Amino acid sequence: MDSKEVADLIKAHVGDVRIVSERRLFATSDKQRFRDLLPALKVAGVTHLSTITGVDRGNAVEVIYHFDCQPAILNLKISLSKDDLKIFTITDIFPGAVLYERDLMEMLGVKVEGHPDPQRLFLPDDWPEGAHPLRKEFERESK
Amino acid sequence: MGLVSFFRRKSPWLLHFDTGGCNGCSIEVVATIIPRHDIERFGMQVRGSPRHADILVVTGPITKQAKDRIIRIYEQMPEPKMVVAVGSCPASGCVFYDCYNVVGPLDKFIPVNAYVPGCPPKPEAIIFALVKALEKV
Amino acid sequence: MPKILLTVVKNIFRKPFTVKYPYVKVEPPEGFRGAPVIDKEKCIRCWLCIKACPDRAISVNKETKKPSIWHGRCTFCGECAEACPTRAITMTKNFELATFDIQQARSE
Amino acid sequence: MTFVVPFGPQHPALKEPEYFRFEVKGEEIIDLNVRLGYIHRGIERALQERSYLHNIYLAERICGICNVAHTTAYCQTIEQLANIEVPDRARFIRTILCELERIHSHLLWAGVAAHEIGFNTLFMFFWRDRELVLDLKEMISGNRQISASNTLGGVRRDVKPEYVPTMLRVLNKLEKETKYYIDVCTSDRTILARCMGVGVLTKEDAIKLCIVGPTTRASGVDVDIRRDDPYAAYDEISFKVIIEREGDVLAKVIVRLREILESIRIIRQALKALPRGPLRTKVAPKIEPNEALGRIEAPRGELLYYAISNGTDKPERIRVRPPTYANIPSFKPMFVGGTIAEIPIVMASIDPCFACTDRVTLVDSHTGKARVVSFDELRGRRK
Repeated sequence: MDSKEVADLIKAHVGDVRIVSERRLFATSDKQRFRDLLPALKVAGVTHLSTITGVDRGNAVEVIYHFDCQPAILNLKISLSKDDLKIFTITDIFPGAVLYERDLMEMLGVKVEGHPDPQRLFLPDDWPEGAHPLRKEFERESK
Repeated sequence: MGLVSFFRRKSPWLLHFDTGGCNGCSIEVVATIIPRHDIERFGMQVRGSPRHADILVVTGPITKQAKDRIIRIYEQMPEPKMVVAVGSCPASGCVFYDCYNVVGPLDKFIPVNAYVPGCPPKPEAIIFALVKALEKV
Repeated sequence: MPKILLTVVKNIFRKPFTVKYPYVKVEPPEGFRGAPVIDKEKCIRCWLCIKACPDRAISVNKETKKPSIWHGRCTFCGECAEACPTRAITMTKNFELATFDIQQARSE
Repeated sequence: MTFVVPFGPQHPALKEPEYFRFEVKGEEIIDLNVRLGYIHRGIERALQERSYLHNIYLAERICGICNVAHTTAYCQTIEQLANIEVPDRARFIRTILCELERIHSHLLWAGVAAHEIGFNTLFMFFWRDRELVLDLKEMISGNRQISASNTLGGVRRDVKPEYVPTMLRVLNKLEKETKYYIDVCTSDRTILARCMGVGVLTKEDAIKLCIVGPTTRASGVDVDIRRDDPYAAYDEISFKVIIEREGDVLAKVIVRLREILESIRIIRQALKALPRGPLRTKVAPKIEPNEALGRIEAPRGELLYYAISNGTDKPERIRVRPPTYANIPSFKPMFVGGTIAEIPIVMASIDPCFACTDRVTLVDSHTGKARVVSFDELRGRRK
């Protein structure tokens, strides 16, 4: 699918779609509509989740899902406010997301609900609770 | 030169441990055993166990997770032992000097006998360092 | 017979592949990025090299006001040599930098 | 009754410190747990704190084996971010360097795999030929491993015309040797006995778990970023995507060896079509707010960079997803049901590169039984 077809496919579920080139597609959605979109993507033949990125944007954390739609790449952005850092797991639909969601939990402190393996297995053994290295407020201890 | 140190110089065995490097130096350390460089000419061998090793070859900056392990491995090696730090990373942290999980340099934790600057150094440079370090035995 | 045995036998009669280093010197190819050297005469103290260095290996000696490159931090990338407007820094072919004291390993 | 076999972090097989924990019943593996993080340095955080230009050297040291892949992906992403066109000659030189790296990486891997099955002669052969590729890399870029060739807006070093005859001569020799190795690997009884039918990853599992690179191509999945999402000069070069169906270790060996032959073809074409022109364009140090995604086919699979800029000379966020990170879930279907003796070769079969993977994450386990490595376990390993 090129960008146009993917855009048509997901129009019903996302807020805004920005087509950069025929292979790059940036879209924004919210938690609920995103959940409904996933089965539609799967039915359309999108099976590869490239990765999940978390970005600290000050008062919100953006979670970006990168779906490989062959040849287009869909970058789906979901903004979570820092008061409510929760998102549903997508591992039931895309099992390859297990590691990326864990990465998200550890690096940015986003809580992934329904994750099959949500244990905190973070950084060194003695890493302090509640410190997330990719958060803006993370202070590096002096060496 | 005593008899003991003569034999000690004739067949030092190496133990390689990567404490968080990028693999560049590790591969060059392995490259010293292949036909092109063949450090068995000097009686050296890369071994898998610290109990058999005389020289500990360390590559990479020291990460928090690897710090305890490298100290432990050093303690397990029999006396006399030498430590050779390969690459710029164990010497100072190289490009990782300000990363949050890097606690290096190596000489903060264990004594280092010789350094091989380079990023990564050529296998010849590693051989040069090993030969130079052995002269000190 | 396994095919690879034939090659093993052939290799017995071949010239050795091993480089005789350190008994015979090895010459790196043209453009090898070895130890950088600083030509003090040419240095105009613009400190562009310090800005270009990706890992802060270049420092300035407070007394002599000359730059020095610490090999313990250097990545041997050659950015400083490229940034220098007077070509005071050059990358040499010298790779035998092994030392017992890393603090002294500097290009000055 | 089940036993736990700890494996690592200091172990003779892989040169990287990683800790694996196998639960075994008799000889059979019933579960495994992977613990990463010995090489976790915190690079993604450091990437945000340095300027775009200095980041090249940090990205290069995410992995020393696939450093050209990392810098190519990084530079491409930043070039997209800043809307810069790279000169044609630079695109071709990037292609040549990427393919040289692929050859050296695959030969390295093949050597390690031969070592894991106890075939040290073959290990020596592979690594001997790898030296030839490293010599070419040293000639072009000035260092055997880390090339420092890519930069924002192009490349720093030229492939001079006087290099071409040497390169062609070495490539001819490599082609001959690789064909011979393929012959050996498909006919030698030792290799067949150790690799055939071992560590099978089915096509369904490979697709389901989002596996990338040669690991998935050996299971019959037809993906290759070089063809699907062309970068550098790959859209002007013809090559085949190598696919095997079996999904076992032998298929992974064959895929990688045949990819070397394709790489040789690509380099020959690129050398022939090398256009004249400048090597690099200027890039302003500050980049307007934007987002971009770049991905390339690294020797181990899809390597993805995602960057967000914020108008300053430092990026807001750079995400790196190296191929081994995506391939780790494949351990479970490959190991479970196998025997202990298969551990080293199956582990090596995805060509794990933990230096890449650990740049940000520490964990990993498919089953979720979190355990901390104790020194007692480590001592137990090193008896």
